[in-house]
Order: sequence, then structure tokens, then C-alpha cells
Amino acid sequence: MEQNSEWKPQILGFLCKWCSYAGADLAGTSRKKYPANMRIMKIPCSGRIAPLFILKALRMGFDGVLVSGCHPGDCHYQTGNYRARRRIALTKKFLEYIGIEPQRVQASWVSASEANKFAQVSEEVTKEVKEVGPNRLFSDNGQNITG
Amino acid sequence: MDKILQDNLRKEVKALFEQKKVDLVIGYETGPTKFTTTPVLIKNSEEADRLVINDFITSNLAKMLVKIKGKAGIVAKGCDSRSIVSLIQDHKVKRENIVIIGVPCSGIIDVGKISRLIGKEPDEIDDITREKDAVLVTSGSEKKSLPLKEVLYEHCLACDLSTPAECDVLIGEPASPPLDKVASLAKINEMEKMTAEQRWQYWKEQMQRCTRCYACRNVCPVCYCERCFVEESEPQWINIAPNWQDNLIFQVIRSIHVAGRCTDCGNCERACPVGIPLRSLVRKMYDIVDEMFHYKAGTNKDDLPLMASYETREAEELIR
Amino acid sequence: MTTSSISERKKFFSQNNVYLPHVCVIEKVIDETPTVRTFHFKFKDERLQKEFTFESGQFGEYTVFGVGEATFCISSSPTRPDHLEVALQRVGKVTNAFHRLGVGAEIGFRGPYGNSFPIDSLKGKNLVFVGGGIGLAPLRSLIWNVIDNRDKYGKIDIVYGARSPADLCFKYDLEAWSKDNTVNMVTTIDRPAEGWNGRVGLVPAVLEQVAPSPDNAVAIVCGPPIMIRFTFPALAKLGFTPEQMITTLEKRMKCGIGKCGRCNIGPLFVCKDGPVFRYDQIKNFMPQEY
Amino acid sequence: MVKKIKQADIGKLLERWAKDYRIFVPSRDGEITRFDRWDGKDTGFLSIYRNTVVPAKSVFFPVKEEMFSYKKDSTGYQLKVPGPSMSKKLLFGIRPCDASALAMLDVAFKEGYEDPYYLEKRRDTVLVGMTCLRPYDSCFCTSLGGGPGESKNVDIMMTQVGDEYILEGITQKGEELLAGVEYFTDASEADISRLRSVKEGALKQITRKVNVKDITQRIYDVIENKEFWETSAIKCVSCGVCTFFCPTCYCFDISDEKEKGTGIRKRAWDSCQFPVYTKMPAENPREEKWRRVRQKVAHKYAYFPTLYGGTISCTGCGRCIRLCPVSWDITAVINSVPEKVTTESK
Repeated sequence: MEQNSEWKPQILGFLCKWCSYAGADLAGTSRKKYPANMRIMKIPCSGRIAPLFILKALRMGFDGVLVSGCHPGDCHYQTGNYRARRRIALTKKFLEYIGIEPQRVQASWVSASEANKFAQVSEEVTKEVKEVGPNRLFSDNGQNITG
Repeated sequence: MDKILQDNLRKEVKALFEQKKVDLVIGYETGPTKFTTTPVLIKNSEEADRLVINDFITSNLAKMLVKIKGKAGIVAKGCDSRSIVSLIQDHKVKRENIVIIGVPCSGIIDVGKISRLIGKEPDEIDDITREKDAVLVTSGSEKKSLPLKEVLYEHCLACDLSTPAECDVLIGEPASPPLDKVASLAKINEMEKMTAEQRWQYWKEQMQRCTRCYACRNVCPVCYCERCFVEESEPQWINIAPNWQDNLIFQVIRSIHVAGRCTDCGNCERACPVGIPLRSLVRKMYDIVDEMFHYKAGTNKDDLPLMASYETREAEELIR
Repeated sequence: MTTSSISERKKFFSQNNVYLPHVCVIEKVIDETPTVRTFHFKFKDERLQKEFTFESGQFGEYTVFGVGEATFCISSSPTRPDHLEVALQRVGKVTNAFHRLGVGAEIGFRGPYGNSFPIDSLKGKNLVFVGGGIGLAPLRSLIWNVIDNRDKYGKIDIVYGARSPADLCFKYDLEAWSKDNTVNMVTTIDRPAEGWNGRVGLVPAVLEQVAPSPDNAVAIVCGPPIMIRFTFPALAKLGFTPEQMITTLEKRMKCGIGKCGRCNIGPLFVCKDGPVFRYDQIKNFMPQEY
Repeated sequence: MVKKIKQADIGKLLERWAKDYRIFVPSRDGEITRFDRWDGKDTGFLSIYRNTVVPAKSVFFPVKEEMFSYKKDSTGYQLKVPGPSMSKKLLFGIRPCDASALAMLDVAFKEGYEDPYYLEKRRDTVLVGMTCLRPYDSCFCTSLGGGPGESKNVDIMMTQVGDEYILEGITQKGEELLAGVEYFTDASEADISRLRSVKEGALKQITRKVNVKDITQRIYDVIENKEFWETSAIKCVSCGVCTFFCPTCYCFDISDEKEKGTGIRKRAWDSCQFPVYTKMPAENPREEKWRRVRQKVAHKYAYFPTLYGGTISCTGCGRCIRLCPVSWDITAVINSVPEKVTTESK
């Protein structure tokens, strides 16, 4: 079933409204080719991301989570992305330790003009999440719990 | 730990009261059952004789500081003093409002371990005497010597900061438990040898036992939030009735929330009434923090808290 | 409530299970204030709607499906049994979800629970209703009950206040009662406000100005805890004895039937020994906890 | 009727009883012990010689349970109650303190509106008690009308004597169960005197005492004494251990969960020690810790007795002392409640 090429992973993208969100928008309007399986949640800054959001997304059944913010040094609020980076790093490492595949927790820096990069990130993230298969982590009976 | 320490502590506390340096002192007194101690609030020099120092001073008393009014003295082992420093860094406690009475710690005895080793419960043991590298356990006519390393709490075996660095008075000479990092981290290392699936299965099984009594959180000196995310109702992050999924989310988020503030004092694991190996979570986080950010909780009160600071270049390998 | 009335109620339990709500349908939604709405609803099962009875002062447990259950008094009068009414303020998860429901939506209801206003002992008495904010909801059930049997009661004074004109609940009732010349209706707001020509002042103070006579009278008080705490002394000043003061209390509740544990004041459970209490029943008991 | 059975035959006895009953025995679950379904074979649980960590109440009042589920179809919401577990239960090896706690829960869940979930699980349950040969140093049941061999709340009382178990039929139901099982032999005079001395030996081991003389009145006398309760509460961390693991605590929370378009209403253990337990939007009557600790102590030693004919809802099982992460000691608190005020103003 996991090998089924039809299966498209559901990914939740937390995108900073000052950069990655606009980058994704640009990727869309300029008709870049990239997998259309990301649900996007606009956040005011990558610094708004809480590890709890990532866990909750996985608990809800998303197969992967992407947090994307401004490049280091470019944060609209100066340091939000630096703070996000620490949080994401700890979360990713820790989740790996308890048995969540690191491919499911992804982060990127994508600026408002980097439509190509956003498309590329989406592509790569989708590919990696696809490799680890549907998220059945939180299900009681091995079923995907998306619903 | 010896009787002289205890006598010195009582003398010191009396002096603090007489010199009006404190309004109260938080310390340990003999607990209600064998081989236990319990936190006590001493309000005057006469009461100082209730204070004890022994091999069973388990609680991290820093927990009691946050809501205390007045100038408080506090008895602190190495890990406790670091928790106090964490609280100072988080502006939960003012350094000038507390008098830290440091107690060099040579490791705390885990009576549960002795129990398992000799097959008797604590109240069936008559005496536990600490010798240099061993403890002598007497139970009825039976006497058994157990290697000290095997009966100390696992977190003590990795504690290289056992003499409080941040303190106003130090009772006695610096001391250290016998260090054995391999033994201390054995459970974590074992876990890391497992596959991701096995690890997840392991935690799933552990979390099925959790009743959400929140003892782990409530004894944690750095879990001082007035309202924990688990109690939020809008949005409601986790279900109210316990289930392994949400129990695990609670523990994972708690581990992340205490990152950089947890001193591996072992309070959470000790508190768990259903024996979930919580230290295998928070200690791992402790090590991740150390490896990635070279940060050890509660070692410098003038440092910014871990999560309030950053380096411009770090952890970039994890980001696309 | 007595044991016999509990067994009487049992016919209303689905499958003999007191915790199962009955499905009801919202018939009408009225905006009372920016944060308070009144919902008119009926049992989906017509038989239940016909057989359902309750007393003024009783409460129910309301389910918003998919969200949860919460406790509110029934704000309509048993003398008008065509439908039930509940007024609720948007304050938490369930009430917020409740406010998102419109006409035709289904809710769950179980009840009625708790005791009620001692309607028989009020007969022939002069009644002084003192209410604040949404605290008028339970009083309103009794007020209409009394007005619908007007000849059985003596004088009626109503002192009702809210923070501002916009916060006054049941404005249509206030108007009706003002026009009723057998009722002395006094409405007040806490602070002066533009366009408000009525009285200004906190309820306990206004009550003292209105100065209803304690002779052959009973005062029935409901409002925010702080108002209740100040109203009792005000009534005492006017000569009311604790036995002449009645209030209805609000507590966090879950089961509504004295099992889940959280609503007690000492050995009294607000859900089954209350919510209606005479002041002399509670005045010596942990005043800070009610 | 007093019978005895060899330890080796207990398995066969349980197999026999299992034909009519669902058997629950003390079981290990990781680090802890609790009552769980007997696996039908192993009698290794007999080596659990002390009371279970989780009280026996969890069989009837589990840590969480489904109350009902609901789903919306074209005609509106439909409710579904989980099917009743019709089979009868037999708890093998319940300790006297936990059995007496069940008697209290029976009253609380039955009084007024009946609680169908508890009562349905509890119905037709046979309790086979087990004498505590090695009570804990935290046990104080003898101060509360109980004892390690107390048999008043069980159907059969069982005591290990050497490698045999002596079973006393207490209720008619118990007598019936003891009759006609070939693994039993009649206990002799000598057996009964051995039984008596074993029970006396157990009784002597309980040394912890709590002064319950006039306790309800004494509590009411100090009920408004903030300082007393603050002192009692000082080290409490407000976790739920003492209440969750108390055999007589029965508070619960009700909450809804949504999964795949179905709503499930659940109830789960709740604790008066949690600040959110009584929290209302605008205020919380038990925001302060001392009020919550007072609630716990007073509920057991004053309110419950007031409501239910003087019964103190503490059985002295000692779990709250053993399991408390800061070793809070209820016996010390009760013993520190001042003597009754003799010059009563009332």
C-alpha cells in the first residue's frame, strides 16, 4: 500500500507570511510545477511555530510537516527565525528519538522571491515523506487517522 | 551522607534565623515511611532541629520557591541549585530573595533499586548503611552488601555538578557521586539501538499506563506555568480523557518545554506512580541540548535562557 | 429534589441512563447582549415535549454535539410549556460553540436537575427580585411563573442591573414588566452611559434606595458572585432576615446529579441540594467558596 | 463454612469459577500492579503478596470509559450506548480496605440518580477477599474499623496459611461458591486456630494510627482555619496521585472527543487537587491550594460522613502516603486536627 504510486502524502506547511507564504504564492501564480499536496497555514513569523503545532499536525494524521521562514538575517522581526530554528532543531531531534521519522518534520528558509526554491522544497519534502509512507503513528489499529 | 553534615546544616540554619537573614528555610525532614524524607518549611531557629540530611533527600526543593513570600533559605543539592539558577534566569525567583544553603551531594540512594535487588519492599528493610563504595542492607537476619553504583539513582551517576556552584553557604566539603555515565545512560543507549518503529512501540506501551495525574509536571521545579497547554480548552490540544497518543504528546511537549532548564534531577520519574521511565525522555533532551547548543541548564544565572537566545549560525544542517 | 421525584423522572432517561441527553431542536435565537444569546428549543420527540415538566430554578445539562456539555438554568417559565429557553453567555468552549448554532440545529438536553425556588412558600408573599447581568435568567423563569399566577402573590419589586445598557438581558421582558402596573420594575446600570436616562448605580446600592419593605416579603437574588455578596448585607440593612433571602448559585458542574464531585460547598452539593439556597443555609459555610 | 485448598489447586479452582464468572486477579503491568482479567492459566499472581498499586475500584470505575457515542445522519443525531458487559465478575484477592471502599462507592453511585456505568459493572460481582499478611508501614486500616483480615465487605475471605489457603464463606453467595468444589477440603480445628494466629500476626503489624475520635466535628471546627490548612498543604504539589489512587475517590470529568465524524463522550478520573477542577470562566472557588487540600481531607473525614451516616471515606490503605511524590501524610494531618471544642457555641 505504501508503495502505491497513487498515494500522495498530506503535508501541512506552516509558512511565514513575510516570505515563504509569498514564495509559495509566487510559485503558484508563475505556474511552477510542484506537488499540490500541501495544506498551507499562514503564520505571522516562523518564530510563531510551537513544537506543539508540529505534534498536533502529526496527531491529526498529516504525513509530514514543513515549517518555512525567512533566511537567517532576514526576519521581519529580526530574530524570530533564529528562535524558531532552535525549537525546530530540538523538536526534530527529539521526535526522531521517540520514533518519529525525521523526514516527517521538515524546515526550510524560502524568501518571497524564491518561487523556484519553494517548488523544489515541496518536491523534496514530498519525496522524502513518500519514502517513509503514510503516517500511522497515532492510530490504534495501524490505520491512517486522517479524518 | 553523614551526620556531621546534618548537624552543620542545623547550626547554619539557626544562625541564619538569628542573624535575621531568612524568614523561613525550605529543607527536608524525616518522611512518614522508612527511608523517605519530605519537604519541610522551617519558620524559626527552634524548628531547625527537624532538618535532616541523609541519603534519601530526593525531592528537588526548588519547586517550593516560586510561590514563597519573604526571604527564603533553601537547602540545595547540586541539581537543586541548578534548578534554582534556572528559575532565576526565568525571572521566577529573585537571587537576592533567597539564601542558598548548598549541600554537596555524593548521590542519592534509590530505595526502589535496593528493593528490586534484594526482593523486598522498602518497609521490609531494617537498615541501609552507606559505606564507601557499597551499601549494607539489613533485613531481619539477612545482611547484604550492594555496590553503591547499583543503588544510586541513575541520574546521580552522570552528575558532575553535584557540589552546588551557586550558593551562599556550602555545608561541608565538595563531594561527588561515583560517576558512571554508561550506566546512567544505559536505558537511553539501549533505546537508540532500536529501530524507529520499536522505539515508538516502546513509548506507546509506556504511555498506555499514564493516568494523567500530572505528578511528573507538578513536581518539576521548572514546570511553573500557571496554565499548562494540556488544560487549554480553546483550542483544546489534547483530549481530556487519557489515551496513549495524547499522553505521549503531553510528555514530548513537556520534555521540549523544559529543554535547557531541566537539570536531570530525576524528580519526574520518581514521582510517576505507574513507573514510566520519564528520565529517558528528559535526559535525552538534556543531551541533545548539550550536543547542539553546548548548553547546560542552570550553570550560569547571568546566561539568557536557552530558548530565549540563539547563535546566528547553528543547526543549519537541519534546515533546507 | 426528593427521591420519589427522581424515580418519577426516570421515564425521561433514555435506556435508564441519566447521562444520555435527549436531542432537541433550536427554534429561535435571540441576541440579548453582545455576548449573551437566548435559545428557544424543543424536544425532537414530541411525546417528551408534552410530558416534560420542570420547576423554576432548575437547570439542565446542554450538549453541543462534537464539543461537549455545559450547565445552564432553564430561563423560561414552566407556565409556558410550549418550548424551553436557555440564555447563555459566550465564555468558553461549549458556549462559544453554542453561539455558533442557528435555528434548526440540534442540541442535547438532560434534566431538569437540582431543587427549585420554593414556589409554594412564596405564595401570598411580597417578592423582591434582585438580579444582575445574566443572573436574571433563573429569576426570569420565576418572575413569569409568578406573573402568570399574579393573584397568588403580593407586591412584586424587581431591581435589575447590568454594567451598561448594552449588557441588559431580556430587554423585551424588562419592557413588559415596566408596563405591568402590578410590578415595580427598577432597572439600573453600573456607570453613566450616553443615551441612558434611567437609574445609575450598583445593584445593592439601588436596592437600598428602592428600599422594599421586609414585611411578609422574600428577596430572591441572582447575579455575579460579587453582587450576591454585597446584596445580602444590603437586604439585612433593610430588615430582611437570612430566612427571607433566597439565592441560586453557580458552580462548575459536569454530571449535574451529585456524582462527579466538584460543585460542593462543604457537604452540600449545589447540583442536588441547590442551586437554590436560603441564605441561612449557606451563610455559615465557607463564604469564599460560593 | 470454612474450607481449605492447596496453593497448587488454585488454578483449577479459578478455572471452575471461570465457567460462571469473569475472573479478575492482581496482575503486573510494567512496574505496577492492578486488578486485571485472569489469563486462565497462570497463578503466578499469587506471588503478589501486597495490595495492588491501582485500587480495585478501577475494575468498576476505570481511569476512562466511553459513556456513549453519537453520529449525525440524515434525520439528525443518533446516540449509541456501548453494550453492557453482562457477564458476572469475580475479584479474586481483593484486600479488605479496597472491599470496604467499594461498599462506599456503591452507596455514592447509587444514591439519588443511579450511575449506570458503575452499577452495571459492579452488579453480581463476587468479592473473594485476601488477608494482608504483610501490610505496609503506611497502612492504617485498623484506625478506621478495618483490619488486614477484615471480612465484612467480601463474600469469601481467603487467608494464606503456609502453602494452603483457608477460605471462609461470609455471605450466602460465598457459601454457595465454596460448596461442591472438589479441590476444597474442610478446614480442621487446627487449621482454624492457625488461621486465627496468622490473622492476629497480621493485625499486630499495623502500627500506624490515626485519631478519628470526633473527627468529623473536629474538622468542622477547623474548617475556616486558613492557617491550619495552609500548614497542612504547604508541600503539596497539587498532582492527582493521592486521589487517583485512592480506593474511595470517585470524582470524574466528562468530555467529548471527535473522531472521523463520530463524537464520543467519555468520562475519566478527575481530582479535586487540580485547580481547573472547579475553575469557572470568571472565578475559581478553590484557586488556592489550601482550599483544595481541605476539600480532599474534609470530604473524606467530614462531608462524606455527614452525608452517609457517619462513614469516613478513608479506608487506611495508605496509598496516598506511599505514592505521594513529596510524602504528604494524611495521618499526620488528621492527627494534627485539634481536639473537639467542648464549649460548643451552637
